[in-house]
Amino acid sequence: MNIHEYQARDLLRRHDLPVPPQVVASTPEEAANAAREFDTPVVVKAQVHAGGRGKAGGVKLAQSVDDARARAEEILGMQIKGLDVRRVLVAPAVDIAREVYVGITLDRAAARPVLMLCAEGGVDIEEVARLTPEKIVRTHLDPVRGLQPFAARAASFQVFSEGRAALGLARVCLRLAAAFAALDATLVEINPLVVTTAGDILAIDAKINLDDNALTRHPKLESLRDLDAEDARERKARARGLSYIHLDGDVACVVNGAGLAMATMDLIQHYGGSPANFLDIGGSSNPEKVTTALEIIQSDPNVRAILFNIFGGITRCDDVAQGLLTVIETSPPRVPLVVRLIGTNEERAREMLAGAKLETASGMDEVVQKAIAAARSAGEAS
Amino acid sequence: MNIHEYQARDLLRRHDLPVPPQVVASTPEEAANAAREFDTPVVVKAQVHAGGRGKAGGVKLAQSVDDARARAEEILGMQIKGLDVRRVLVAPAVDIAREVYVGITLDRAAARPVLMLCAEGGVDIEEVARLTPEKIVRTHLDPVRGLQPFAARAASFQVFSEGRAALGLARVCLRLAAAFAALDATLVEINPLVVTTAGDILAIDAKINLDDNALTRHPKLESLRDLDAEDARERKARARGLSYIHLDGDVACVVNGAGLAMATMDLIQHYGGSPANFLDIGGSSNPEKVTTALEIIQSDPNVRAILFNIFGGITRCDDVAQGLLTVIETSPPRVPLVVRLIGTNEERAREMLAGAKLETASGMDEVVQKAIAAARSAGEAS
Amino acid sequence: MSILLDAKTRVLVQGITGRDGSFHTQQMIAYDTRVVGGVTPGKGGQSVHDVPIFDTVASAARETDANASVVYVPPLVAADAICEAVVAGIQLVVCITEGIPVQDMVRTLPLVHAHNARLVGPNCPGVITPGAGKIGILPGNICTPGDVGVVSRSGTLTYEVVYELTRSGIGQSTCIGIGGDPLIGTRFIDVLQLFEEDPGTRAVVLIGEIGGTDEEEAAEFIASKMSKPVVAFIAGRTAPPGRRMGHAGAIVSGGSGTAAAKVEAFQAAGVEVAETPSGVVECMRSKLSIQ
Amino acid sequence: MSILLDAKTRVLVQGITGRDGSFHTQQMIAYDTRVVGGVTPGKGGQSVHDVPIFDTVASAARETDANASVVYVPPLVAADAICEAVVAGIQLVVCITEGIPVQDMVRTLPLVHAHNARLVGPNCPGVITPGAGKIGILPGNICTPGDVGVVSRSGTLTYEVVYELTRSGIGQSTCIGIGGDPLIGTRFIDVLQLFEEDPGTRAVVLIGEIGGTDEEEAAEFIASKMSKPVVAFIAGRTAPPGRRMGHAGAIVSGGSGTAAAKVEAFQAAGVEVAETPSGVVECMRSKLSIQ
Repeated sequence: MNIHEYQARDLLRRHDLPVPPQVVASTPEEAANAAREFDTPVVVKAQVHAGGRGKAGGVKLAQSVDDARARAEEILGMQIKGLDVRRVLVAPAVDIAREVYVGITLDRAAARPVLMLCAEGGVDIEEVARLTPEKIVRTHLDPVRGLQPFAARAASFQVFSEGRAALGLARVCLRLAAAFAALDATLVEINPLVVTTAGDILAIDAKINLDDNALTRHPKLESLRDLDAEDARERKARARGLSYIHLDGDVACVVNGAGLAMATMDLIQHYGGSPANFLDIGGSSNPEKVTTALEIIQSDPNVRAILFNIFGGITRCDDVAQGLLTVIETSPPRVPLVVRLIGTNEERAREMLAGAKLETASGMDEVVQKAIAAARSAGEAS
Repeated sequence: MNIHEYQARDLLRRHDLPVPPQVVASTPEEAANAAREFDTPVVVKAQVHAGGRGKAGGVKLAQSVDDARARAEEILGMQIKGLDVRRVLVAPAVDIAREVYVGITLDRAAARPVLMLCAEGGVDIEEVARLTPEKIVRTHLDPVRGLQPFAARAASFQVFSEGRAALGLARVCLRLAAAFAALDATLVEINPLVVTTAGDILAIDAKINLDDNALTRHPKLESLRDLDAEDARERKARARGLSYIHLDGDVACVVNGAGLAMATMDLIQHYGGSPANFLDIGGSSNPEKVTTALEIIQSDPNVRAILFNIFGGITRCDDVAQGLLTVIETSPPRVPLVVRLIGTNEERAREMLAGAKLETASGMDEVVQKAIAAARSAGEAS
Repeated sequence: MSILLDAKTRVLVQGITGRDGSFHTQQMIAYDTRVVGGVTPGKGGQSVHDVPIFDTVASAARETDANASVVYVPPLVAADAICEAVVAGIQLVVCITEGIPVQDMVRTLPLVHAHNARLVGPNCPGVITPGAGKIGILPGNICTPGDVGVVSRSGTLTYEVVYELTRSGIGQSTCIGIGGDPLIGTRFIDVLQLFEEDPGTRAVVLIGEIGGTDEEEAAEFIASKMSKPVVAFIAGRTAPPGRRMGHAGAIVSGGSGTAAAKVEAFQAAGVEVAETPSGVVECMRSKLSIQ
Repeated sequence: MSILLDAKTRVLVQGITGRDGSFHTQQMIAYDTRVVGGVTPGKGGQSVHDVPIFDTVASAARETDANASVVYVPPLVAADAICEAVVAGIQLVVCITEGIPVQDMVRTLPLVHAHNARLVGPNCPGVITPGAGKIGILPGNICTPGDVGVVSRSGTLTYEVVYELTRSGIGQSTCIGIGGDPLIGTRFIDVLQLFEEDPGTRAVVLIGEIGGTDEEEAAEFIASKMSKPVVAFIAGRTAPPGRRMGHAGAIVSGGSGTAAAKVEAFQAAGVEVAETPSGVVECMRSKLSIQ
């Protein structure tokens, strides 16, 4: 789960990291009030779930209260990478002497978290990792002990040769590691961490990703989810226990299992179609999930055909057929359906669907090709 | 550091252990008020740093408010193992169906903490360990991970065969292990942990020993120290950075180093004397420590002679001599002094003390024998 | 021949009284797997499908001589269940549970290694040796004994491929779902090594997906260490970056873990990559006929 | 010959700019010990007594090829300093610091073992090989080269015995203070094993004290594994039970760890136990003359 910068800053402050004060504003007037209160030049930053906000013009310095109001007005009207900016963060500007990158994430290959430091702050760390990996100081955390103080120091002295700054950075690393563990995060990042001209260390920008699998043991963190920032269909799917991701194509698919769902999307593209979504209805075969899946898919106006690719293992084909029949009876789909049900109770499912006006297919290639053809004719007809 | 039962119960409650409510009373009237408030039979328990309070009559059941007042009056007037009872704990009595022992302590030989469970509660666990060790279920904690849930369950199912009780006990073990780690304890113990007739699990008696070496990182715990319960001389010594323990003999000793101090005490006994104390003035050779040491020792009326056994390594003999000279000048000791200074700057020290009216010795046996003789003549003279 | 599991493997079911645990115990028994015991703390002494239940893995292992276990317990207690099994001396632990917090796995894997145990999963369908037994939820009826090993990060996509293999008359030595989580106990290279050493395996199907670099590792391993032919398939070519595609581990982040990079790695290693699931079967058929 | 340390040992001082670290660095150098570097985070690039200072043990070890270190840092950061040394590949770490929380040591010892390093201490005076060098705070002037090994849980009591040995013409191969804490890196049996294997050691003095069961372990080891004569002394016969006698580890608790039990264990193992410190020298003299 992604959270906003202002939420990440709040969490890091609670873990004793040096985060400057901030105000979150939804209107230009609130931003102006914040600037008045801080009584210093302020920075006004768009709060959206997207990187590259600076380049997109979503981060501005304001020298005065009026300036802050004007900058906030601009930013609150923007879209960044297609996302509406609903809030801005207002915080005092600081005099930066140096800035560095500090982050902790999971290193899958090493099966442990890794602390990453970079002597240049404000960078796109993934870009640095790709182009000049030698610029990143990487230190694996002990899988059980976490980040040990000596390891934090060793890393920090590779970034700052001056003692006070290096030891300050080491402290930040240790607290960040404590936050990483306590929050069950998959990423905690301060970018940049700055050393001010006065020699203080401050976390100027913060990013935290949380492990979705761990949210059940952190009920308070679940409330940080910005529902407005999410696709309404994806939100609804999650609430109903489905895994749905919206795409831009016109051939929708309903699949059981994530791997098969990805393979189905790929196959749609392989045969010249364009997938409208990723959708995994999961392992259990509750007929209601079929109903919900079709509702969500049909609320996407781009969709011109829907295919079902169900491999019955735990999922029973007859349950899926039952769901399909219910939908057809109560709210017939507005676009053609092509169905492939195979595996557990497949024959029974076939019998059940025999009377329904449904195109069926026996192979995966066939169901995809038929759905693409159906979408094409629907497109030509419209 | 030892703390009182009521303090231990408080700490364990804060670590989510099932501790019944309690009131600490210093007067019979406070105890009566507590009993009135609980409105059930109560137990009244002496709060002193001593085991075997029950056998000594320091734990009583009271059926009524008047009864509670009377029992508290009795107990508040008692001495247990030489310690004045200044406070009683008043808590609701519970209907006990079963009771067990639960404790976590450090297993030095294994270099890790060990969880100990015993199907009999209220026992003297050290006695059980000596006589019937097979009755104790011992489970080592992982040195880094602590007590793992499966290990707590495995131990608990060896004590309770019934599922609900065993799983409840496992939960208690896990929370107790969390408390052990968080408090830097060397012992946490619930004895007994009871299962009530209603099936609830309650911690009826609690004992915690804290690691003196870790108190600097738990400043709040330091405040739990009961200064009244300590020997005034030992308290003063600790405040001045000396390690002093009072004994009943008449030959006092001032030594640098714990091992040498013990060996000196032993040697006093070996030659027929009786040591008055353990005293380690430590490694540094601040002359002030000598002054403090002599003050503390002489406040013990039993002391009839004082010996110095200093092996100069880091400690410099001339510093100790300087301290001695200062004392002799400003407040001459009321008992004879025998001095042995050896090692670093020993010659210089000998010169310094040449003029002083002090008996000296060159060997450890000699200094001890001379001090015993001095104590004997002082005894005969008095 | 087979890897990991044969007809003698003695299996415990952790979480045997749960909905999934109970159902799949029945399925495993129906497939003639030797399910020797189950574990549900607090239900020791009872039984399910004639399988005796124990309170702890330690007591179950002692009484039944089990050497494998399968974990169906809820996600927040599953890592502890894995630890319990390996500490009790179980050599093969298959964890079906989906949704284990990844930091739990960070702490658990070193304990598994310290006990020289093998963990398959979590978030996997398990292991099946057709005709000999199965541990987990892979449907037995789609498999047939043979000499092609199958290893996959996925569940139903594996079934799809195995089903097509079986329909084409290509039997399997062992099929293994290694799991869709970012941290798993057994990786592609571990299984490839086992298949390479297994005299009963002649060729291998590897089904990868986006996220991580295990496929790249596998490609290198195949190029440098394997003599047997491998056919690969990678799911997720159309997955948008930065999104978790159902599996916790299936995510392209910061430009790494893309399907394109994995396909390229395999091709560079001389491994044929099928374009479609049915293409896997085609490729394998031609490999086997050439040999 | 000697154990643990010889004239070639290259020593780092962790906490070299502190009061104790700086003073004893000078003392070690004066005893011709090869002190090759010091570590104080934030003071890298400076020097003390002509010894170069580094910010980390890793960089110090890299630059100086040190193979031993001595720790003088404050108690709450000392366990981290030990970890830093062993992770950097230092083989012998001597920790002088007194007052380390015992749970820090619980977590630290497994890391020391995992790196196959040897930790002496904490809360110990260190190691001296007379005439070759010293690591720690043992006064060099009381020692003289010879063939009696000395191992002790104490500081000044060791000096007392060594001083008397030297005065009696009995030289020492190596003298080791293993430390007065309840958890220490090197125990009696470890040192006895080294002395048993050391051709330069002919007999051993062991100085124990109340608390724990390391002396009992040692008695068993001597009886079953040692050919060389051992003379023992136990301090604390007059210590009251339940009280910590200066050393964190010197406490009789629950009737275990008494001097009587330890004396008995040694006597049962055929080890002579001296009644007094000067008696140790007497016993040793007679052992050596018999041989």
